[in-house]
Amino acid sequence: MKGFLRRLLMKLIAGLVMVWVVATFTFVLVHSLPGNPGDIEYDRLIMQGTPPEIAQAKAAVVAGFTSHEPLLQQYFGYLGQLLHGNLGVSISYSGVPVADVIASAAPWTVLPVLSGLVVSFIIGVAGGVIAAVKRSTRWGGLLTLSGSLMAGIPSFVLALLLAFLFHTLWQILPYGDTSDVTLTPGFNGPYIGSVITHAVLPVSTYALLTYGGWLLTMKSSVVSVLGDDFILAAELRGISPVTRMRYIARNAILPLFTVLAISVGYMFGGSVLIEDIFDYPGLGNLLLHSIGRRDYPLMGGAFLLITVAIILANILAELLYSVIDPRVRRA
Amino acid sequence: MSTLAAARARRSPWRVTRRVLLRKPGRVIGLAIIVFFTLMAIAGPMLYPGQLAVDPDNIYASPSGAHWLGTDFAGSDVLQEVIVGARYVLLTAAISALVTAALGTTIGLVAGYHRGFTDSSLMRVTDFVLTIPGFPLLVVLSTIWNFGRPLEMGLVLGVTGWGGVARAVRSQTLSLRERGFLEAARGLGLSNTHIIVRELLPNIAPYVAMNLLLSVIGFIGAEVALFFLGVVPFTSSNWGVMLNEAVFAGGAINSPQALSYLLAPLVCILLLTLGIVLFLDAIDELFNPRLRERS
Amino acid sequence: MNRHTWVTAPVAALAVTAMLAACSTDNKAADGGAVYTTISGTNPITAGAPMNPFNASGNYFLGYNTMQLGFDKLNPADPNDFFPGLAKSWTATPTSLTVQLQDKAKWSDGSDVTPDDVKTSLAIALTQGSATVGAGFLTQGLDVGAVKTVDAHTVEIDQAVGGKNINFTRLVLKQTIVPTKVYGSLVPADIWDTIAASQGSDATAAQAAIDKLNATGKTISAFAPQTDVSAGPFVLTRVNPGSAVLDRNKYFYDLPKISPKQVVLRHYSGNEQIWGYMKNGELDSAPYTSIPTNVLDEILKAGNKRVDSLHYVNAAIAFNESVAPYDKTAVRQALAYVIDRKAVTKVGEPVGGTASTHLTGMIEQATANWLTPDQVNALNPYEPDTAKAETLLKGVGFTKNGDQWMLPDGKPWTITLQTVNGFSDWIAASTVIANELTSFGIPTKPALTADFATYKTEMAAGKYAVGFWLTALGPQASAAYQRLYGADNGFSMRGATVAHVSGKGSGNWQNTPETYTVGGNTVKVGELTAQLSALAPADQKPIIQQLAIATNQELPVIPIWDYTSVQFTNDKRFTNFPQQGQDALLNNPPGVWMMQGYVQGKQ
Amino acid sequence: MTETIQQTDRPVDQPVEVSVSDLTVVYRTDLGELPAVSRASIDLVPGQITGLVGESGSGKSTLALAMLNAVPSPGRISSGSITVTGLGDVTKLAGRKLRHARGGTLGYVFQASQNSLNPLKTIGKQLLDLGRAHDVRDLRALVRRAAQLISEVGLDPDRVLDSYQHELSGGMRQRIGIVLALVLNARVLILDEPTTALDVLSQAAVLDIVRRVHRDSGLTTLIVTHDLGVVSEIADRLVVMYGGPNPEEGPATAVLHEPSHPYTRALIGAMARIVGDISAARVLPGRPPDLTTVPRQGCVFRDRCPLAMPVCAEEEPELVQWTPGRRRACHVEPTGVLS
Amino acid sequence: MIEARNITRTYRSHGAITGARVVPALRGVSFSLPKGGAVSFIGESGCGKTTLGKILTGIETFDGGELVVDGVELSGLSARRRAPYFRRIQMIHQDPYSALNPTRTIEQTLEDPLRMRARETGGDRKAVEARAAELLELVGLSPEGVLGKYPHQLSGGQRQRVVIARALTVDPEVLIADEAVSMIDVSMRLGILSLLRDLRTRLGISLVFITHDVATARYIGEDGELHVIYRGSVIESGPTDTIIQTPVHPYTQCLLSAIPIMRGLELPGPQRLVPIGSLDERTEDTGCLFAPRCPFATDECEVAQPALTPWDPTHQHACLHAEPRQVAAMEIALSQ
Repeated sequence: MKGFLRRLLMKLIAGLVMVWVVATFTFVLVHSLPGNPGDIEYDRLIMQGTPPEIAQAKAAVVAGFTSHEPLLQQYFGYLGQLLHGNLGVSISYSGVPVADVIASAAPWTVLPVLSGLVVSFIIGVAGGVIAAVKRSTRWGGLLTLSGSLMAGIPSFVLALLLAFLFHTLWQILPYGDTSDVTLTPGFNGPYIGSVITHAVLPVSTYALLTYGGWLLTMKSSVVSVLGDDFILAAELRGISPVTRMRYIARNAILPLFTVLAISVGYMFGGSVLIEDIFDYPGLGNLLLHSIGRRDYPLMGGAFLLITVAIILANILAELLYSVIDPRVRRA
Repeated sequence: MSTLAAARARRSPWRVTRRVLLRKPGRVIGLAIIVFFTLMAIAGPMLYPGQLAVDPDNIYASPSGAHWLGTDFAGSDVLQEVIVGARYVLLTAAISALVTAALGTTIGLVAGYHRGFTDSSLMRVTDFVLTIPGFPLLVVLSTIWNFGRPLEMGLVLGVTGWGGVARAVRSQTLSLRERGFLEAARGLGLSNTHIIVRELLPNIAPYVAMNLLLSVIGFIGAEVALFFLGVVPFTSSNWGVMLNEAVFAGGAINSPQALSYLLAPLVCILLLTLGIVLFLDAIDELFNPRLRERS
Repeated sequence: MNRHTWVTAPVAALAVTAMLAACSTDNKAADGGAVYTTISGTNPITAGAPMNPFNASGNYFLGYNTMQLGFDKLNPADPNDFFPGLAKSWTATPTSLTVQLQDKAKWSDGSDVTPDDVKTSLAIALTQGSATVGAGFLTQGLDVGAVKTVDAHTVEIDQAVGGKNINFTRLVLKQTIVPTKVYGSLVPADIWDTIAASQGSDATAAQAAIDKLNATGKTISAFAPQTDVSAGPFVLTRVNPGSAVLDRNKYFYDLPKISPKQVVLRHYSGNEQIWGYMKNGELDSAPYTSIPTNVLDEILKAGNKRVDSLHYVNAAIAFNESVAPYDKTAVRQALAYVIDRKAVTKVGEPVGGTASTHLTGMIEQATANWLTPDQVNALNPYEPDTAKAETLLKGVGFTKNGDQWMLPDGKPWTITLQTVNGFSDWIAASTVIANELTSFGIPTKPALTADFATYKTEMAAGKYAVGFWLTALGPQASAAYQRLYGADNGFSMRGATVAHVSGKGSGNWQNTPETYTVGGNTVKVGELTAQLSALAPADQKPIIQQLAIATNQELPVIPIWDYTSVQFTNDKRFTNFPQQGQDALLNNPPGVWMMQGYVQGKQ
Repeated sequence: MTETIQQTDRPVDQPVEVSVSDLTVVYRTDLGELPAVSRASIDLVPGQITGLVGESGSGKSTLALAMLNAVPSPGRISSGSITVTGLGDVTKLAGRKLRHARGGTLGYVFQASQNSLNPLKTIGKQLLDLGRAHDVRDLRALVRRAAQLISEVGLDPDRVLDSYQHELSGGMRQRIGIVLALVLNARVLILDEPTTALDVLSQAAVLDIVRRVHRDSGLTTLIVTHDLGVVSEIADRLVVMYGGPNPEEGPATAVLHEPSHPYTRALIGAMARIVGDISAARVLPGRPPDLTTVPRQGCVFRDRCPLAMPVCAEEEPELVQWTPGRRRACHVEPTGVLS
Repeated sequence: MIEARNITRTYRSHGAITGARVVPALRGVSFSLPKGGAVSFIGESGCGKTTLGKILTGIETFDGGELVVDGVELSGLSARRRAPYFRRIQMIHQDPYSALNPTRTIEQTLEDPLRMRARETGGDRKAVEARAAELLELVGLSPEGVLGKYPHQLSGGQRQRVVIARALTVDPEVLIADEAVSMIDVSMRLGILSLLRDLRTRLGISLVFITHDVATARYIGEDGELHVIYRGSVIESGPTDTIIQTPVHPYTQCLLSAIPIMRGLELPGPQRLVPIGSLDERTEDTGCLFAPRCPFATDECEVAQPALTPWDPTHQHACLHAEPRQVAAMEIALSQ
């Protein structure tokens, strides 16, 4: 237990260092963007048909939220705020704290991503086991091929295909939006049902995106465990097939925790495209919004949060690993 | 001495390749698809030099004899556009794959071979590259630098995408490092360059090749996605631009008229992915002499 | 127990709970009646943004829950022509405006709308960037000096000392009126002293005051009210990620006219979603979106009715005249002859665009309004005519080498036509223009800038020689000519005189000459344009005519198409929509239609 | 022959616990099905330790697995039978019956002692899995029995049952392997290369344990190894395998003292020993045959045989008894081999 | 040729709980290897004998003691200056499967170091090819049959011969064989061993033979020295035959007792000895290291670690209760 905590602490410190590096990187990145939020706001309003004088006044307010301090001062200010868990205030949201904006968007990314991950994990792992056990048959081959293909297909191609097939062609699933607008949000059946049906396409996209990774990793892992002597030994001791399958699954699943971390990162990265296509008001969309409006603090915050999610996923994966693997746990 | 082993030793690499390829029909299909698109990328722009003809009176025409895949928003032929657009997509993917291979292999090899401080500092950099979410980074970068041209796009994708290869190469190098033949080579006094280039590299080549083909798929996805999202300005039409136009300007999701314009590039990407995936199987066996011999 | 189940079960439970928690838990449903579904053309729903009209991403909806004293009819002849809003009527003097509030004007909590609310609102307006203007050439400041309560329903708004702004009435009427009880606490008690100081002659004190106002403005725009208190026909009940729901305000002053029980404004992130809604017949009306013809067919098939109205914007090709050969009038004219504007429009804006015919720098409708028929007939329409273009080019020393035009210095002439990423109509149009110019013998390549922010920055830095540009902004001719002969062309108002700058960093990227010679007369475009903004419409006419004719001859820009506002209405659930021709109404959101007695539920 | 050597031959009427007869196991390869074991016949006698010796590729491990009807894919038993007292023909068993036979009647100790245990479970939990798989009602009794066995093999039961595989040394793991094979009261113990991965002290300890439990529990034991030394240390009978069929079998001491087959003799001659004349050791030429190189016709050993005759290339020698309790398959006369 | 004095090597393992743990792998090992001579080290796995091999070939460093090669003390030299000395000492690995690069043919494997050698001595391409063939013949392989092949096409014995040939490319003076035959098929082992013996007699190459199998050590270096290592220190050393016939240290006696008896050919030694328990690294280092397992241990064994003391002029041991015992097997005379 002491070793576990110690390891956890080390991981967290390494994670914090990474957060600092990423925060600095983000800061530099974001401040090298051309254009300023005031101009953008002005042109946005003009294109909406707002009269120039009103547009100019409004743009001036937005521009008022931009900092004109020297970069280095801004950087230390930013780091200081970060230490207090403060991500600054948004420009395009006229001074609303970035943390609040992100907090309202995060569930729409985190939950579909997690649900997708859980679904793909179950299907992918099960598929991987089948593909490994039946690897010399046609079905096993096809299953493996499906995994490779899914792992290869670009996320937006998948999203578009799903949208086209299920929405445009067969018209069985809604596309865009998070729920049916006519329903009142809350703990009521129709609304929850609506949220779920609206989540089907994005969640399926997330799920299909990582399905291949799980399947391929699980397959190769199961194949290698199947070749492990202790499985044959268990068979020769007359251990029942179900127990043997549990032995295989538990041993084979270990390497998947590295994939888990990668998947989370990949999915959060992919959320930009998927949320754009399915019009989900999550972090990816927020990032695009902030880039379009040159909302530096928001952009930095969203980017940082996505990165922190990846770092956390990495830490979590390693911890899970050490919980499951006694060789690490008792080391 | 087994006569069988001797017979195998006499086989030329070409015959081995052919044998490996022909073992599963999928591999041949995969190779055919890759060759097909490569030819398209090389010859496409020559087939249709200059700008594609526009025809304001024939916008979003349905597939017909004159236009096999219909026309786009300006009345240009979709088939021609797909063919011309292939070069950009493949050239960029090839460049980024090269950059990734060079960077990833070098960094992974050096880190794994030298260990110690070199290793840990290189691996911190690699961790960083792997942690930064790739696609959002590209989106942000695209507003700073208009990397629309193939070389630039390839460089950007390659420079942000080498982490996975470096890590794979490093772990492979670390495990090879413990193998007797490397200790022997060092014991014989062979130079580090010799050891890395002659002894390590050939053993790592299969991993690099596999990773590379996989990353090519990823790169195609990423570049097309950037155009699809419309964050990268383009100098000429390509598959991503077509998708963007089809969805956001052509209403292909809502109107069947622009459908062929949407599906043409989509199907191309799918086919190419399928081709590479099918072919990967053969690469694995080709580069791995033991796998080849076993069956 | 299977290993997977214990992992998944909590996660799934967590997912559902958190997804629900992420949404508002308000359970109040509409109490029957028809629901009016539409989208807000100016405010897509922004999840997480406050219900605050002063927030740049705020969820506020003009004409529904957000009220003004009046609603602009966009009448080019009379800028002060407004539909009544919270103001039942008003009388203007050159220095003040007296507003009679609606008798029954009430907030959605049942309290009266008072002159004090107007006073608070105008004070807030002055913190929202308005106070910093005045330095700007283009904008006429909302220079409110004092707000006086005359009686419970009458309020007098005075201009600052010495102010004689002809747009004063219109600016005041357009301000958003918010309740003092919600926003009052954010406004410092001494705000009017600060306002007075900001308008004073002491420059240091004025600047300090302006800084103070800006600080207040920032607090206000970041403010997130708990609930919506509206004086409009609707009040915002909740904002979902995908929609905003507004219920009828039972205290609205003209309640009988409001037919829908509820308005649902749907979210969108791109045009294609709005098309989707319309194609499914989900919207009762939809404001203007750019639409391709194939989608238009689908939308009409779904039972939507197309209603066109004027849109005061034009898409044009602009030049940087400091770059040869675009400094030559003949060159620009030649290009105008080569570009087939009708063909370009057909590809670029097949539905929402009308090819420009008279090239005056204003939209066609405005040209017809301001110019006499004779003058209109005398304008050069630049019908596509490559022969004329060739003559013009040869006249200024261009030569043709085979298929390729050579510059007077003998080098080949090529054009990079700059457009902006994401502006699909410009991009589509640029491919056609490039095709036309290339086949004429000027190899042309469209080039894209990453986004509009960069485009503006780079254009102002003089990086593009030829590029797309929006012109003819707003119904007033002054705004249209400000776009051509204003800050982008180096002209700025310094007190009463007009100054002109050029060169790097000056913001002047058009670099036209300061004067044109038209029919032997010298036309000082910058000065004339500056005069427009201070003149009553009737007095503007001769100046506009001069500018129009000069622009038609010199072509600082080549207008390609006028945008048309193509709106859709659907009478499945509601009838009595404004019809084609009712531009004044159509230019306002459906909430204003309803206030004027339009839009009735079907029985 | 000298009198110092005990003749521990099996009387004809002695009962047989396991009888492998005419067993052929084939592997499917690109070149068709190739035999890994061809027409092998071995009898295991209760109370005896039988040693099965052969080089890699001789098919000895395949034979051991076949006794549990567990030939791994792509191999299969193509003909022959393996009859075990109380179970019948193992090759005909399937499903639950087969599973209960494995571990129940037939205890198997795995080749790679390092890896025969699930790395993620404690030994105790694996013991319980084993008990449940065999429908043991009284799991407490099973644990008691295991604890007793663990003490018998010289380990601390409390510590071992609570340990993971990685916390035990190679020798300890192999002893656990033996315990798990015997805990369900198996009558037949099959040890496949039980000491290959162990160093000399652990090997001695494990062999000692095998000898002891074999005697104490009255087992029928088969020990499969490539190391002649291991066999000669503990086996009562010796079966030599080479490229499929076995060239020679008989009482261990007799076979070692007086090998009747050129292969056995060469194998003994190629041993480095700590006594005797070093210069008498003789290198065995050639390399052991594998699936693809094993000759289809004639004597399998003829390419490496110093005594090969023309007939060896044409006719496969039959396995015949030449003296009571000893069988051999060779065209050369037994006396010719020793001289 | 090689003179090792008091070589020590300590590893630091980074335990998560206890922090760094110091694990001594070698605790002062001394020996000398004359030109053309043979030295064997025997011991259980984990006793430090592999570390010793790696130190002797320069793959591992040592942290105490002196290593003298050809009269030059190496620990004072820079890595670059040390290299030529270490090149005279070549290692034959335990695992012939991993000791050869699977992607290179035997020809390439042999010619790389030969070419490097040729650059130094001025040989040409022909000489390199000729030498490669010569070396293969020397190790008993036919060049035509082997040169063009990849390692996976060869048997374990053939590979090990190639490994030996590769070591010979740089004309070494010493070969270190670390369990060189333990992974090779029984019938092929003797071939490799006799090849190594041959190299000693024909080329005058010295041998360091590291094994847990006393019999192979005897075959290779009957006339050489035998050192028995227990947990990093030599506890008995002397002429190979002497140690086998009259071991005086209980551990050596245990090792010899553990060798299986070839019944029918041999009789067990009358005083076979079995150690108590198994090797446990975690026991305290005070006193005799073998004491916890020693059947003859007394209280005084727990106090101090006995030093290596002579039994007779050629034979040394580190035990307070040294006593010769007849533990090795005895041969039965064949009756013919």
